[in-house]
Amino acid sequence: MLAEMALAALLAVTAENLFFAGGAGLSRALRSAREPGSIGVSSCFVAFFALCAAFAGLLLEPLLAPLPQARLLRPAALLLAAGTAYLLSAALLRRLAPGFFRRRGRLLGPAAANTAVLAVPYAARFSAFGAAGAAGFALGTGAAFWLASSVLFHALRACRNPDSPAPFAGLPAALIYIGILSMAFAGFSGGKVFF
Amino acid sequence: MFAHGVRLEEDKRAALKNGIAVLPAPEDLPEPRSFRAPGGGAEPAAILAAARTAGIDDEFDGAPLAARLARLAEEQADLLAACCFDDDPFVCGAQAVLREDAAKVADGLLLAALACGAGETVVAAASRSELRALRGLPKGVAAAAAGNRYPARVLLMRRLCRGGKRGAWIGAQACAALSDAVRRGVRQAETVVTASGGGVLRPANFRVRFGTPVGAVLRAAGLREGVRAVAVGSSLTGRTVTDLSLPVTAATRCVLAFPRLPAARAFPCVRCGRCARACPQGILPWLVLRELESGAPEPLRLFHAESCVGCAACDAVCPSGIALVAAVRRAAALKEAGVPDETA
Amino acid sequence: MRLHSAPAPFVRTETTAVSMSRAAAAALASLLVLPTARYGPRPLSMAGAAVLTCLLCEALVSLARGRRPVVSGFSSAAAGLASALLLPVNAPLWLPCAAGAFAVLAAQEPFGGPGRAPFQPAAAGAAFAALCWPALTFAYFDPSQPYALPALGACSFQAARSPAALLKDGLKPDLLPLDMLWGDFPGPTGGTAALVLGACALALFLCRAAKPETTVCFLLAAAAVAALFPRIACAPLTSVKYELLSGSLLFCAVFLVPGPAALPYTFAGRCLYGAFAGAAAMAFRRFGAFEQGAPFAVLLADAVSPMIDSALFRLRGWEARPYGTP
Amino acid sequence: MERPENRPLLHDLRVVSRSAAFYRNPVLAGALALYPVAAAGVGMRNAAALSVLFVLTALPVQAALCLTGMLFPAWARPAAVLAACAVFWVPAALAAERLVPGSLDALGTAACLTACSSALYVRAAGYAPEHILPAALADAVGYSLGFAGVLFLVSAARQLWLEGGPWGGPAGGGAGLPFAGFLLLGFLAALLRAIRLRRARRAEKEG
Repeated sequence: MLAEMALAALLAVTAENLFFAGGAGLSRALRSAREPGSIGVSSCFVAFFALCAAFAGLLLEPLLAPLPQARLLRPAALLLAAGTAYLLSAALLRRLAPGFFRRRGRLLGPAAANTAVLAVPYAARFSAFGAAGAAGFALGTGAAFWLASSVLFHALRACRNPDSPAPFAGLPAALIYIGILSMAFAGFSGGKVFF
Repeated sequence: MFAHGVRLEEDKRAALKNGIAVLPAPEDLPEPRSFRAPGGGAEPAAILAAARTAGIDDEFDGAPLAARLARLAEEQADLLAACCFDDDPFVCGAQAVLREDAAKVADGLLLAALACGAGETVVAAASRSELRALRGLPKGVAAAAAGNRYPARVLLMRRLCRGGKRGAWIGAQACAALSDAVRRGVRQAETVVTASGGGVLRPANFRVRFGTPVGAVLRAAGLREGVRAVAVGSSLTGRTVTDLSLPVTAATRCVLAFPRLPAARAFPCVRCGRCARACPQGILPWLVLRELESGAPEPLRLFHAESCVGCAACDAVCPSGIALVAAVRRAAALKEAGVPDETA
Repeated sequence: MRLHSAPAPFVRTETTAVSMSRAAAAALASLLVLPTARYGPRPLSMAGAAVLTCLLCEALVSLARGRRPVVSGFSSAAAGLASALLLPVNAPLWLPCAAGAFAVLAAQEPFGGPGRAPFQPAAAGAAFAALCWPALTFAYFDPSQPYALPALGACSFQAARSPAALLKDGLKPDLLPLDMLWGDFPGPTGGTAALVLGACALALFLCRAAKPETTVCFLLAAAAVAALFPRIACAPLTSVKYELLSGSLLFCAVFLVPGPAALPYTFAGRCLYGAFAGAAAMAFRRFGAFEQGAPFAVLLADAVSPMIDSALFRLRGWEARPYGTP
Repeated sequence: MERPENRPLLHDLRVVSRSAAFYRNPVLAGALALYPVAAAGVGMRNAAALSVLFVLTALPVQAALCLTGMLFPAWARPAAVLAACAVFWVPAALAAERLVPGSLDALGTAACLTACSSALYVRAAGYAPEHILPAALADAVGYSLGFAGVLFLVSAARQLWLEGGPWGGPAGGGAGLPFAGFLLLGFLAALLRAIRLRRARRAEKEG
């Protein structure tokens, strides 16, 4: 079980990296990269909500699958589940660690929104793998988010140097940077993103 | 392999070959007046007064010698070293002065040591072979070879001051001038200037009266066609002059003519780390530059920038032609002004 | 006589950024000798087209930025040469041009030109060609069959499987050791002649145009992975031989990995970077979609390079926390 | 431009939506909603379906958050946004499927991820609750148009690239991969930045 979890986590960081191979969640990673102090906390939140989303997907799938409009209802149900998870975790944090929530609570919502609908591919991917695989993949996604944010933090610095052309300095160069890095990940998958 | 400093290709042989030539002073310059010499066995105060009256300036930084000796006396310097070598691929005035009259240099050094209370004196020559050729060093004056890595002045002083000694440099010409002032009551009115560089026909050392135009020194050495820049002071830390009628001073040291201008274009850092290896002060110029280029430099990350001695070894060695000394100086200024006061 | 003002210093050491990139370009050009002797002028025309494209792109970008269209050193020429040398000699002429143009226009100029690019431009160009036109990038002609490789036009040839492709399928390449050393087998134009590549590496290291530690660590890591996890049923040393001498691994070790653009600043960092890139190249070969993984691995290592720097700076206390942060 | 004195609100709304669509484009200037453009922005059908999906989710979500956002404490608003997205995504998806049949299958995860894309979340949670309904709607229209514009541009360029360009050159198989989307977005963002810089320079010169 542990091996299954580790393998799924490794896949999430490398060949099936959602951020660079797939391009999902990069908006959030870019924002996180602009605040290097919050990368760790954001990554933990992403891992937590990815875990919630994966388990929500696994739990809801048997209920949704028989319905005629399952593919329409699935994302909506998962968004509601993510909203509930957000409310519960935010309420808990406000009660147990009010100081922490005041400082870092604003990162909780985007993390929940970003990872909510990832449960759709998770559920499709890990229905065979089971809970351990889903958990491993969620944790791997947290690690991948940390990696992506850290890489982008340094990339943003490289993209704003004294020689860079004014129209490219900052975000445009960062997007090209992401594109080139995405090419490296595409070398693993040959361009086939798993979802 | 991991020694600090940088090895620069030297071009001094031609200038040193014929000793020091005397350049006739322009007719409009007044003759220097002499004064009453305190003579041998003078007290420290009398030596300082003689240095002041003679108007002796150190050739390496142009600072008045008397003031420096007084400061060293206050700081209780342990060691005084005569700099009889030139940290420069072209300049060799100090070396020529030592070759001409080592005894006078040593005498001046001893007088200076007496004036500032330094117990240890060292004559530092360019190389071991230079030391072997020395004659007439008095007892109590040690000798040291500078080595071939720039900036040898900084590196050698660190070696001499091992064990926590406080040491200081004094120029060879300043030593000789002090000896003349104390023994013969002669004011400092001339200096030895090296005329060299790719734009000069006959590189040579000239004894030049203060106030002589820089152009006269160059004409005496013969000027090639197509000279585009003339520099004084040093080929590493000096400055260019565009007016050749500027007068020679104690700190002129050299007049270098170059047929080509140094490359003005700088490339981005290639991360070779040569600047860090060249720096005698242990500064990491590439790290300072990186921090400055980040847009929001953090003063606490500008390590040791304030200890820069401005030797420009990093500039000389940088393959990208980046003005690192300027960057480090900027960082030092930022560091001095930029650390926010948390208690405020 | 008109004298000019200029800032000190007026003397500098011999090695300059231009001389370093010139040495790299010269070493890359020397790799064209063997293929030209073997297959005629086609390699020259491919390299020439790529170099011209790169120089043109750089000049155009200069114009667009309102500057004089100058070519900075030899970096763009080197990027063009490397892009061409990573492709098969029978590839259409526009392919190295496309790879070179991508290298300059996408991987180099938006970031401020050569020396500022966070990725090796040539690696980006090669990866771009591999992803967009894999069939053309990995189609090698069979030197033992009749072929026609005109200098400019389309080639006619019989395709052969390269040793790297055979290794990918778990098959052992049937090659003589001498052929492997001289590069007489299907593969990228400049990536096969191991002896010439070794000589180039030596020349670059001796004239201080490249750092040896990155290359050495890259090769050691790749060799260690090849020995520990061989892809074919053979002795570890045989696996190392085939892995290192097939495809573009050696080429990337000599020309792409030690390029100054994205290297870490410290010796330890460069060793780590090299080792990471070597291990990643082997991972790409084993798990990746293509037979060549080194250019992708170099891109990945380039992205990790600032993180290696940051970690080492923290270890050495050079990256103090900003003032006032907890 | 002359400001119509008697209809200041309409003018302001136009300014808001134009700014949100162009100068503060959510994708090119804000780096929001990158995934749908990079991963699924290939071909006109995909672009049309994604645009419909986005507009039809964004407008009601923004309106709902504008009307009810202040009823929730600030910390609970993200949950309200997620719930609103869940509710309004289903009819939007139905409409997209009706207008472009088969689009949901073709878009796959991109369609699901549009349900609560970062652009939508940021505007709905941050802008809508604190503005009046017309402003919130104008903002939603603006950024939806901005998203759709970029999406159509990128999709058209990639389609052209896939087919080998207008001159019938070699087909570039990589154009369908996310990296091509990011590269095109980078160059488009640079173009937008260049226009903004030129505009700023001109304004500086005039004023």
